[in-house]
Amino acid sequence: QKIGLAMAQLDTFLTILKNGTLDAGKKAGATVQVEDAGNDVGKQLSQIQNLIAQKVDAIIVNPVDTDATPKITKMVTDAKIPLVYVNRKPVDFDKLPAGVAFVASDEKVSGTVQTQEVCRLLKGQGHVLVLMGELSNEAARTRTKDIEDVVATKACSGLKIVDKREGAWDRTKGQDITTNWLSSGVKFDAIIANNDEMAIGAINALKAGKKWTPNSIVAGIDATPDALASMKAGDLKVTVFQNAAGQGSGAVDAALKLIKKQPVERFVNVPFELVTPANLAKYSGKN
Amino acid sequence: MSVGNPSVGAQSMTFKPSRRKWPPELGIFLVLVGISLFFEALGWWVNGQSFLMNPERLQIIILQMAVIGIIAIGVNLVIITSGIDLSSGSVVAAAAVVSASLAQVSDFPRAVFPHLTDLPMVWPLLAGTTIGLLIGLLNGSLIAFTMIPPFIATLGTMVAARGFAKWFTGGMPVSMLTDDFAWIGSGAVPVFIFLTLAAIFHVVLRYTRFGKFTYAIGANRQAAIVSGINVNRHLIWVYTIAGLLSGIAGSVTAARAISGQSGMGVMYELDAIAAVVIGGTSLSGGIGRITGTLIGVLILGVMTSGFTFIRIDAYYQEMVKGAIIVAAVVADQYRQRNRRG
Amino acid sequence: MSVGNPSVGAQSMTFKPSRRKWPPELGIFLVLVGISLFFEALGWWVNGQSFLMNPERLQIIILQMAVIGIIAIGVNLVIITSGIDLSSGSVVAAAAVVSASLAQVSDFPRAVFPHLTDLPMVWPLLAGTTIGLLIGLLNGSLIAFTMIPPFIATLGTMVAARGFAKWFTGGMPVSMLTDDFAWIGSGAVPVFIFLTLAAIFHVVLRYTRFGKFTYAIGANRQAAIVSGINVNRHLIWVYTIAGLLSGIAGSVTAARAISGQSGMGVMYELDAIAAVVIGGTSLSGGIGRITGTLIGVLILGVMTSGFTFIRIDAYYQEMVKGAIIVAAVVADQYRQRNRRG
Amino acid sequence: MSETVLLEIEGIRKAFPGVVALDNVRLRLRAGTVHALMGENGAGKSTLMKIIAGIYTPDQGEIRLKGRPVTLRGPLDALNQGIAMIHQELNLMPFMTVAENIWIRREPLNRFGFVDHAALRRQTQALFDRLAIDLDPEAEVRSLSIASRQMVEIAKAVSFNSDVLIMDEPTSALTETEVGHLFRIIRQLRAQGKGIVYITHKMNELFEIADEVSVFRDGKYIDTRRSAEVTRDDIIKMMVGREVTQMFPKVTVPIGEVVLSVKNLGVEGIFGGVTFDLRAGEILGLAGLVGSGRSNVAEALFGVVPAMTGEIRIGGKTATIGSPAAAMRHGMAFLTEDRKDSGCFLILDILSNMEAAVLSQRYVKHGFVQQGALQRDCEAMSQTLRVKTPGMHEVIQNLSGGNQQKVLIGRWLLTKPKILILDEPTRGIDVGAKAEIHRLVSELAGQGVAVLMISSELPEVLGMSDRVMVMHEGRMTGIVDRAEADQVRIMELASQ
Ligand SMILES: Nc1ncnc2c1ncn2[C@@H]1O[C@H](COP(=O)(O)OP(=O)(O)OP(=O)(O)O)[C@@H](O)[C@H]1O
Ligand SMILES: Nc1ncnc2c1ncn2[C@@H]1O[C@H](COP(=O)(O)OP(=O)(O)OP(=O)(O)O)[C@@H](O)[C@H]1O
Ligand SMILES: [Mg+2]
Ligand SMILES: [Mg+2]
Repeated sequence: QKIGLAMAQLDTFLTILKNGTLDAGKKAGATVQVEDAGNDVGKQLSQIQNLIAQKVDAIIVNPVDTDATPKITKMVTDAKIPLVYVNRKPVDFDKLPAGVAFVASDEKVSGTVQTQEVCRLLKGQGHVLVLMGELSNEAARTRTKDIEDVVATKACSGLKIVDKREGAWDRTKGQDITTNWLSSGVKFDAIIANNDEMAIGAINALKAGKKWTPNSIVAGIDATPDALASMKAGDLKVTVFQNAAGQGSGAVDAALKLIKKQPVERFVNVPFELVTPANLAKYSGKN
Repeated sequence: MSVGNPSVGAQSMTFKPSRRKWPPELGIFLVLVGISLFFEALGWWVNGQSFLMNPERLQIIILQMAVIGIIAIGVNLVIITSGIDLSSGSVVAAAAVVSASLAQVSDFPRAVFPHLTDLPMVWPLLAGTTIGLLIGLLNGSLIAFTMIPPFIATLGTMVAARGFAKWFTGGMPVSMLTDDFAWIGSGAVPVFIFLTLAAIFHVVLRYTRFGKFTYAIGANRQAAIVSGINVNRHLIWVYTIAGLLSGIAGSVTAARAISGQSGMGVMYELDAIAAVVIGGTSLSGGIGRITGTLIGVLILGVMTSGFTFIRIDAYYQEMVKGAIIVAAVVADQYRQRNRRG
Repeated sequence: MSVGNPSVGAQSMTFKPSRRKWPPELGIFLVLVGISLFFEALGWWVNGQSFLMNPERLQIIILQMAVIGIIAIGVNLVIITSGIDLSSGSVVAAAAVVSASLAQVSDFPRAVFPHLTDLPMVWPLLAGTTIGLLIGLLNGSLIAFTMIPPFIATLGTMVAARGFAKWFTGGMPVSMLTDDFAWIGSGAVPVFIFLTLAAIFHVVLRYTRFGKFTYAIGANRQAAIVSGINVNRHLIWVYTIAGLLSGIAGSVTAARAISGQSGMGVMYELDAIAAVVIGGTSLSGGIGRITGTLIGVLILGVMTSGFTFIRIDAYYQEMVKGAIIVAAVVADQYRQRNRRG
Repeated sequence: MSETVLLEIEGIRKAFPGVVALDNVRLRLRAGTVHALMGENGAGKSTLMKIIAGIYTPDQGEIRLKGRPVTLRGPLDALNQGIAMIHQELNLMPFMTVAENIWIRREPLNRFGFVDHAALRRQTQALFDRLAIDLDPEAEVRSLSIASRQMVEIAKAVSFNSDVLIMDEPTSALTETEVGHLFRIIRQLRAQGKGIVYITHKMNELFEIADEVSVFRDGKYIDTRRSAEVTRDDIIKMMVGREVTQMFPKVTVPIGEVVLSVKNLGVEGIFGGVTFDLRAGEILGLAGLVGSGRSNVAEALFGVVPAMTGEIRIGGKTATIGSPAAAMRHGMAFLTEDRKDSGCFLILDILSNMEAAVLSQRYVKHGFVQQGALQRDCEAMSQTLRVKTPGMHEVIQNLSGGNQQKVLIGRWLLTKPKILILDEPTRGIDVGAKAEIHRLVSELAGQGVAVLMISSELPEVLGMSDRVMVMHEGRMTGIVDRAEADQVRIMELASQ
């Protein structure tokens, strides 16, 4: 079988997801053709159209824009090709026709468990800074919103968000923003980043600025190998494991079933898991 | 053969319209044909099927580039005046979010303008176009009146327009658009818009005074001024048109995706400039035609489809793409030099 | 336009620079001072503290721009020859991943080259620099020998080098780097590297034949050719140097982040070009100095730090940034015209 | 005259697409002589010189330097073999200083390998002293007038100290003072045994400085003579293949109403106090030394650099001229002196160059250009002006200098102006065509066009003008009637 995989982009996390897909494909004896849209909606639409013209047997889409999915759904189902969304929740999730599935973790969870853990570490009291992902990106918005929601809960009402900056998922940007914070004399007790890369950048900056103490709290999301290593070294305090490889293989499984016209749940959940130094060992090598 | 006729001396002026003139686009057209045939051959070999003899693919080749193509028309004008427009991609984003915000359906609870929903297609389209026009006007005015280099003026509006789009949407996508509006981006409509605009500006450049002045300004700005051309006014027009076309491209993008987002159109300016330059327009101004730009756009489109077709790995794809862009222009250059002798 | 000197005798064609000569960077320096004072004033008002009287902040202002600065030095040379280099950002990525791959610690199980770990700092640095040099050499050779416009040549390598970085890493970050290597990116080391390179190339441009050739080629290529300058060879040198500096910048980026990633350096080329042009270098060539570029880099740095300092909303930030870039160049232009008039 | 032959050219052929620029030409340059090269515009003079200077490679033929056959692999090679050239078009780096321009690639270095700016300055000053050129070595070239730039080119070429020195129309931008200057330099060089190839369209220069003269016609070698043994008419006959009788066919025409009236015109710091009336049918010459501000007056009248003081009245009504477009609405036309910077659209074809100005007025309907009529009229204009070209779609860059000038004249004649301002109209134009242009200008005056003509060639000014206005250092020093005007009177006013 030929499966088309349309990725929104290939950052560290999505690369792991993509690799999971390729591995699962290989095991099942299917060829997987990868397209990278570089975060461009228009480009992704074109790539999907190219895949349809190619007459692949199934298409797995990691949508750049979850709001553009009705169009994708229509295009692909019109061509009578099975479709699986992965990682990002399509806006038309509730209306997905038969022959279309969604494999992901529930994004609402990630920022929430992350912030709850920070809140626990701070005992519900303190100033936090937020490093946001690319503002035009869904995950950045959801995760930031999660943080705000948790801070609004009673248990964590002692937390205060002092400043939010766009670090665009990027380690160096996270590093520079943190250094700028330090030099501006902003008082804070924790930095919550929308992903691990920015969190590691923040840790680098704290160390370079001689503001690092073993008790400094920096939290990320993704549990990338770098993040796990950092946690192992006692630096990163919180991250959230999103089973990228699991999502990838789940997507392939769903696609293969759909090709064979077997029933597939509309939503295949691959849960988020909180990672702290306490349960770190369980995750090393997984992503 | 000698020029002039010694027997009539100074009176001699020999016109030789007999000398066969090939259109300057011939070279790059051959490159396009070459690339297509390359994929055709590889297609049979790798896939056992034809690359070109597939109507769906032919349509997608243009369709996926229609938005870039619409931008490239305006960018071509700008580059012919020896300017540059870096703001196109950001204008696409600004126009996309604004037009989408006026094209939302009324049963969507989180509309940007809850009182302006279910509008007929013309309003959002007009709004997007107007945003583009205004940013273009700003570009043109900055360049004409403050004399700062176009690169800086449009770099500034590039950053600012992207910021505007983010601010306008608060980073959220503007979704749930009317079918009426979505029609602009459906089927072959974007291709139709692109080709119509291309035809119009082809005529404008070749047969109107506006076109002649555009070339003159690019060839020698000082000489254009002394020849009585109102260079400032003309430049404002050119940048405004470029902005307007990017605005249309933005509306089309929103209609295609059925959503307006501040992250749309990133780096489109580079693709558009690449298409224009591949198409034979000189970055130092004064030279360039829409037909060339059309071919440049097609080369980029064929390349994109071709890569998917022969299933080249995404990791190699960019390396090959870079090489092809360079090779295409080198081949064209080589042909032209040979012809010149 | 013209300023004659009516008091000189009939035969004289003397040009008397009696007028006090200010360095051309004065204008943009005043703009820098203006922006700084603006943040200073706003700082007292919003934050109740000084913006400038903070050694940490002064350091980060340069530190965060050191990488851009290193690139900008080479880009400045290129632009003085009236060329352009779009590949810098991608070269940063390519150099970052390659140098990182040779700087991994041995106790990391998934090293790219398991047999080449724990190497002393010089090898990865050399590798990164060499990658930059090679891409630069490719740029220069394409431009010199195939005569394609620099825009296209470096656009091609921009796409290809990014592809190379992705292919090399398979999209994964290259992490766990030695402390030895990380030192290059720690503390003020990047600033030191930047300022040293700036000083070297300041001298090169002003006091060596190489520098004179660079200006000559940009000011009038034809004149340079008839003066017997080997323009092709010189251009190859200039692009190679630009690549090499981007390579160094890539190694520094990897060392700062203690990781090499294929997504590094995106759009750095634009920041570098912006710094160079803000610093007074003309995109049409022949004019520009390193001191100006330094100021251009500082303006961008002050802006970034200033925004965080006065905590301007992230959503407005870009709109303001775009406006400031344009205003800075307009202010400089205005001052220069006034002086001339 | 020495018998050592420095340079020998034999059977050179060079073809460009559609044009054979040189066909089997030869040339023989002796040491210690000035060898003039004459020929109509487009005869192939510059092409041959560029071949000798290593810029073009010939299709056929042989170059022998001091008897030894050489292949020149580029300008540097030619310079190293002792051949230097002053090009017809200026080739300077505008943003660099005079000294840097002259010594580029040969800058004096100190022991650390850095450019020694003090020595560079000294060395330039020494060169200027030797050549008696009064220019500041530290001045930026872009601040110099064209004439000064030409002197820089001359100094640069001399500084190579080469055996063969080629000068392609070095005096086309110079007035008599500098020409005299240049000739002193040339005589010095000749005395040192150098060989000089000298291209000019000015006959009197030929007899003043040249020892031998070779004539080309249409890319073919015609003959070489000792200049002492030929007359002006012989040369012209060889050049054009027929007799050219009247050099300056001044026709007296009835002078009409005042068309243009200028009072106290000025631009602060550049020129001022310019007052004159220009009548229909009149040709007003404008004379002066280089840098006297003549071109500035023309630029102010045409709105290129609008005047700051004074008043311009056109047809009796006060006119505000803020831009060339405004000037054109008043029926003015202006041929600039610098055809490369403000004249030609070098990369565009002849047609585009010719039509640029007239399109703001005619040949346009609803924005569309009436291509057929326009092209017909442009072709007719090229015929009248005897532009030598393979066709109207030839890129103007490929024309010889004089032919480019003709196209630009055509551009302005097409606009049918009421007031025609000409700045050095016959610069670089051959004798035959020059007479033709003079005839055309006289004819226009006869039709009631008012002409203001700037020229550095006194004979031209005297021959053509009804009155001559003279300027000196930005001031008007007098207006002389045709009857009283002679060389002496004008030079007096010009250096007053
Ligand atoms: N690069 C070129 N491409 C095509 N044709 C050219 C080129 N250079 C010169 N020509 C043609 O060659 C012929 C000779 O030109 P050349 O410049 O040598 O004339 P010239 O004798 O120097 O004339 P002038 O007195 O006007 O300077 C002309 O017809 C010109 O159009
Ligand atoms: N671009 C310029 N920048 C500065 N000074 C200039 C410039 N152009 C001309 N000048 C100066 O202005 C003065 C008047 O120049 P202008 O060209 O009007 O004189 P002109 O009498 O026409 O002489 P020419 O024969 O050189 O054209 C000269 O002293 C000249 O050096
Ligand atoms: Mg010539
Ligand atoms: Mg003049």
